[in-house]
Amino acid sequence: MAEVTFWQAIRDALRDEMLRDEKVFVMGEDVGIYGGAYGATRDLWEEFGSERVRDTAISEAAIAGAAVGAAMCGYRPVAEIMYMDFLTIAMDQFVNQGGKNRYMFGGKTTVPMVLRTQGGAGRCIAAQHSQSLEAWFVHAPGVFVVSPSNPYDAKGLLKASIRDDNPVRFFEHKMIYGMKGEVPEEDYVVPLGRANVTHEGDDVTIVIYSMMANLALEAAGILEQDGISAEVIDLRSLKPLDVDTILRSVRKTGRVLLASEGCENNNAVTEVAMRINEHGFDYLDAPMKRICAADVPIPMSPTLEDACIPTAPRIAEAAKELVG
Amino acid sequence: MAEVTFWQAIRDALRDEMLRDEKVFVMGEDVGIYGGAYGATRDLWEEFGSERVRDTAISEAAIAGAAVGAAMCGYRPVAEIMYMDFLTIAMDQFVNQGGKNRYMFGGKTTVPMVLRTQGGAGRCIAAQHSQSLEAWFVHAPGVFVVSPSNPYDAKGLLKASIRDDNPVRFFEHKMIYGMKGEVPEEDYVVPLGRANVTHEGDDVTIVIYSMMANLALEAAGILEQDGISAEVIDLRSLKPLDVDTILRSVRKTGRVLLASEGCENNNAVTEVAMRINEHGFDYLDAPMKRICAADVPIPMSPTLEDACIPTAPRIAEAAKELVG
Amino acid sequence: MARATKKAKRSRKKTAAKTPAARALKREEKVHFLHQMMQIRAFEDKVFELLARDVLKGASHVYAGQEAIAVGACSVIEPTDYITSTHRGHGHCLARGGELDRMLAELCGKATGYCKGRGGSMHIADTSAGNLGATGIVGGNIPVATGAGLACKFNGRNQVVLCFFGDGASNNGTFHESLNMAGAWQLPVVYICENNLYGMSVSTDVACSVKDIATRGVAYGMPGEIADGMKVLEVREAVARAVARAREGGGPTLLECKAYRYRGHSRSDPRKYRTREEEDHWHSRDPIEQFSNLLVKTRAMTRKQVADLHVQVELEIAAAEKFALEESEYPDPSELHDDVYVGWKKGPMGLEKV
Amino acid sequence: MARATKKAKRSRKKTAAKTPAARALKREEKVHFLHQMMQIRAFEDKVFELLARDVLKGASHVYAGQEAIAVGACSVIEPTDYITSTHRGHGHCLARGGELDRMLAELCGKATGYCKGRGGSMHIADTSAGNLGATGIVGGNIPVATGAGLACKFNGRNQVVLCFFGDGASNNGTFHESLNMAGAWQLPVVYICENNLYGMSVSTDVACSVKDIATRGVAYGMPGEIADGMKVLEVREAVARAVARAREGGGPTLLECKAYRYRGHSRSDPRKYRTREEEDHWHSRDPIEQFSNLLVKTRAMTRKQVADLHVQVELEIAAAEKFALEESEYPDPSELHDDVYVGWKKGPMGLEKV
Ligand SMILES: Cc1ncc(C[n+]2csc(CCOP(=O)(O)OP(=O)(O)O)c2C)c(N)n1
Ligand SMILES: Cc1ncc(C[n+]2csc(CCOP(=O)(O)OP(=O)(O)O)c2C)c(N)n1
Ligand SMILES: [Mg+2]
Ligand SMILES: [Mg+2]
Repeated sequence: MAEVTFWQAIRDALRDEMLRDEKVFVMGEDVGIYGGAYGATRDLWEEFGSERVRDTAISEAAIAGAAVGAAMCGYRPVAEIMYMDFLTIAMDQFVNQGGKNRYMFGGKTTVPMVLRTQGGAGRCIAAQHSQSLEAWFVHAPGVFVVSPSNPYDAKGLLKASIRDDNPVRFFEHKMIYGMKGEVPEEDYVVPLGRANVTHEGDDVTIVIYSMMANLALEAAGILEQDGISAEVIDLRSLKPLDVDTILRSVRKTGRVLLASEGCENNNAVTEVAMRINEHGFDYLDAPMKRICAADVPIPMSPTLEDACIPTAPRIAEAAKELVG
Repeated sequence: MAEVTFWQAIRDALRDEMLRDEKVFVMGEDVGIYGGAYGATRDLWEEFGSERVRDTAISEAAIAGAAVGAAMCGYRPVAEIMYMDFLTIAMDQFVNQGGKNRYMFGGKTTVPMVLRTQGGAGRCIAAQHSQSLEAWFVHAPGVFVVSPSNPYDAKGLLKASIRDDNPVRFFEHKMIYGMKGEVPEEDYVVPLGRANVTHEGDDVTIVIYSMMANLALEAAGILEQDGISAEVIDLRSLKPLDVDTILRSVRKTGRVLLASEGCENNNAVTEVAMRINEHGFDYLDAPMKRICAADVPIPMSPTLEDACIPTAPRIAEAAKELVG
Repeated sequence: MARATKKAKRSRKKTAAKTPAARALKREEKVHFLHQMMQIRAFEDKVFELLARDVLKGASHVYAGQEAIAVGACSVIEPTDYITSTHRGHGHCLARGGELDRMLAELCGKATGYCKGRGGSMHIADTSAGNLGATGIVGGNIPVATGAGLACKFNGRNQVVLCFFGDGASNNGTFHESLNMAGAWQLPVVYICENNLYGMSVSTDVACSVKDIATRGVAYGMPGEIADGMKVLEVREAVARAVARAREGGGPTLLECKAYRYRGHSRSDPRKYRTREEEDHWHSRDPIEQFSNLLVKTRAMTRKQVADLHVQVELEIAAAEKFALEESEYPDPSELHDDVYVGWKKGPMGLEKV
Repeated sequence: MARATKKAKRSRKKTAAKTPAARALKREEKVHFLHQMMQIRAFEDKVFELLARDVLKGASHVYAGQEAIAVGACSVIEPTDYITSTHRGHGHCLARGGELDRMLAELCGKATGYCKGRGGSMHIADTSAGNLGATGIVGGNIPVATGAGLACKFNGRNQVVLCFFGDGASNNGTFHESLNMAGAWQLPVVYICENNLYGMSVSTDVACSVKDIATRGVAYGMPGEIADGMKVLEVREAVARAVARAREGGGPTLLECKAYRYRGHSRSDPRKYRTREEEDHWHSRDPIEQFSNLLVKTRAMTRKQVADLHVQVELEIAAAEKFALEESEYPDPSELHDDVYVGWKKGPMGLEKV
């Protein structure tokens, strides 16, 4: 297997799917010759041309809506919104049209589109370029929410998302693009709705997704040195949610830590906690804990940004408190 | 005290505040001669004229952003977005500019604006005119989220919101506008961030807000006949959240039912459950339960719409299961 | 300012010279137009009556007064083409071949309706018949139509999209972003603005910074034309020109049709914001009256035939009413969770694969 | 199309006849403009250097090449007026009287910066000085400026707003909704589009359906004018006309200033999307060069004085760098939760009243 970076994995998934299915195309700001703000569409324009790798104006609502329309007419658009923060401009098209048309229209249409976008903190680019807004889409019926943490999952999940007939929100974390990992060259998918136990343990269950998955693994290492055995569950899909895998783990550990880089209040992992409360309350030996971004607009300054978001040591610390 | 309807209470609050403070003005679609889609600005245009009661184009983003700009320049705009569903178009202006400017700018500005909007199901107007999207704003830092359930609270909370220096999202439920209640003519406010125990009881705590508050009272009546004593907590503000009042009740009852008309997944009450888990886990004698709108785009058909949202009997039923 | 204006002007001139006007019409076609317009009017009258009697739930925005636009426009296109509709969409649906009974059933929230009762008045769609649906969001379908236009361009099968929306919608950001995109990409979309002078109670004088929405075409390098929306043949001609241009690769058109919304915005709207005189003026230009007079004058139809057509339409509506109200059931509550997702359904702990 | 175009034209003519051009400038003022432009350029060069050395974190979009626009425009307005800025906002802030040291400190995320380090490059504001702030959202401040214009109208104190944004932003829905609102309400806002030919890598040829953004004025019944954004006095004249019109109650103007972004969009941008020739062409029209040549030619300054000014600016920048990098601290992490709300702070169980 080749070692490839996260951005390459995304790019390769796009390339494979474009070769496999002529209905697949890519659109968004600077996805063409520029190759995407984080490089995830690099070289596609050269290979497929400006019809299928389509630079758009700075028109997030039209990008979203055009993807919905093209999808309803039989295409499989992969639309890119450069930063998750700009989804705010396109919420109507994604949520009210894209997510609902199938149901509202009596099941007589499908909207097979993928919305790729990039989020998360860590680059000191402040409150309008660092958000993690998954929670909004988890709350919106009709759309799936997917968020990979490593190159292997990125490629497999993106392929699965493109082939899926539902509108999928595909979130990439800006600090993962450079991460390397083994990725098969042959075709594979990572099915939607299946979590990944990336570290087994008995003392505490750490439920995370995206960048936090990598920090949680680090945290698990720290905890091991303190004799605490953590089970790390990388959700991969926030919707559909793999409740079975989560409950299996909670039954074993009795303790749950949830982490996310979104703001704390009503964070997407709150839903996970609620499901555990609903279906696994009796397994719980202690209150569930969460560690999220502070409930503030992400500040630019490195000292404040760092204080704002969860880190591996803080995840470990929280887990320790939970177990201790 | 006079008996006035909910819409009159809103209107009177607007009128009082416009008389009290010349910086207060109203803007939105059809707020002028039409008096608002649900009548909440009736007669204001006649009294204050089209400068201070300003009909706008169908431009939700500009309405939101103009309110932010006017607020930063010393005014106190009360902007109306006709249906909460259309907030999807204005999220960027409300969340990324309105909610964040103060913090991002080092605390050197304030954005004293109120966004009034109307939501909820019950009128068979389907998936794009029936939503309850509070969850999104609870998740957005920098904004308050207020949602009254009766005329008295409506007037007092709206006055408090207009006088508050923070951007407030003020949500009105479409099925409450005709509700009557006693409302003082003299000036009063209902402070933000304080919940209201509208029915005392020992067996189960029902946490709700907006329309559900009225259904929960009905449910409490049903429960009483079955010998179950429910404590009903009307949150009134979803942010700031009155955690104290909630915990006091949970300590007493040990059982929690949360209800909301928003879709279930990551509903705003999920955050309440999380806080109870975090600060009152040991009081809990059973898993918390929630009863929300189904995770589907609200359907138009009366049979489906009814099946989709919580009703008083269903709330009572859920409480019974919880206690029983 | 130079280039765009010139470009638009040039394109307009070129088209005027080159594009074939709508071909000559057969008598049956004209009668068909009249029939469709009458059906829409009668349907909307029935809707209004059912709303007033509280038989119909929900919000219905009726199309009365604007019939010539939907009928004239849809008469131009082929079954493989697309339309997108609005909150005031019954007319579009009918003109696109929708059936009265299934439409009325949908408005009533019945399982036999176009959307199994889940959509209601504001969400009728018939994607298999090239109707990509109505939307409750003003301006909400302009980007969707633009995406459909992109699909048409990809397809290379000479398809076009007719995108209907109101004067009010033309002030929404979606209008701007979409027309810019279509202009830049030369998409085969005809943007049909039905200017009925008001968005709810707010007149274009108050809400809109230009008098004619067509003016805005120049901002997107596309022709901006005006047609009399009370004249079905004039609408048809204008749409035919735009469609021909689009099929030839000449890109999008912004076509403004001037018309009037006969009814209040909703059932309870007292219409304080407009005058009786204004209403009378527009009623005196009624599209159905005008067109039937024309047909009689040109001897395509006799007065008697027109009257007979009215009667026939009444019967059709009565049949639709019977179907929708008496012969159709509400969907079973158990259907609540159907069709939210493809391949997944609700289970006890959340979504499950089917 | 008639009325709006005519209205716009009429208004343009009227204004040309009536509005006083910018008044004659004193020598010190001209020197001040040059000084400001040099400061901006030197500031941006410093920023680029610090980015390259990885001393500066975050994203900084530099204004080099566009200095004449901010300086010419801001030279027209009074301390009581407002501006709104963009992601490429350092130039606006400086031209509006911002101080080099506190600006650079902000970019570095230091507590001494304009926003206590919370905003960084894309969020510098100085509301007390009439700078309502930058935004990281392209087009994000156009509605905010419009609301500020409404406040000015309410105030009745003859204030105006200058709203800066890029060619790319003019394709966003916020542009449309805002300009329509300002046109309909005749707000005293000057919408200044800095057309530097690209939004990141995408050229206006690709993204924009018109060549000149100014064309779009007509869609809002407002004058659409073009100025050479490489000439500070031409920008000043055009803005002065628009400001005079706005103060007289003549409403908003869309003013397009043609300029060029010298640097890549970000530090790592290889600028594959444009040619060396194009870059050279624009560098040959450098706004600072042009204006210093003009000053020398008209004997307002000598070559030596220009050179001295350059040296002075270098010293100013060095002082700012020292302040920002050496004399300023990062904010203490304990400040994380400050100033999110007025009157409330974070407590152990959530927000608490202070
Ligand atoms: C985004 C949005 N804003 C507001 C509304 C409420 N609303 C429904 S119809 C309407 C007027 C629409 O005006 P126009 O586009 O001219 O269409 P018309 O109703 O005149 O056919 C409004 C404001 C809505 N449905 N969607
Ligand atoms: C709403 C939004 N979309 C996309 C971006 C990413 N982005 C930042 S700057 C930029 C280009 C902006 O172009 P223009 O408005 O012409 O301004 P310029 O950068 O040329 O000064 C883009 C696409 C953004 N910040 N905000
Ligand atoms: Mg209209
Ligand atoms: Mg640009």
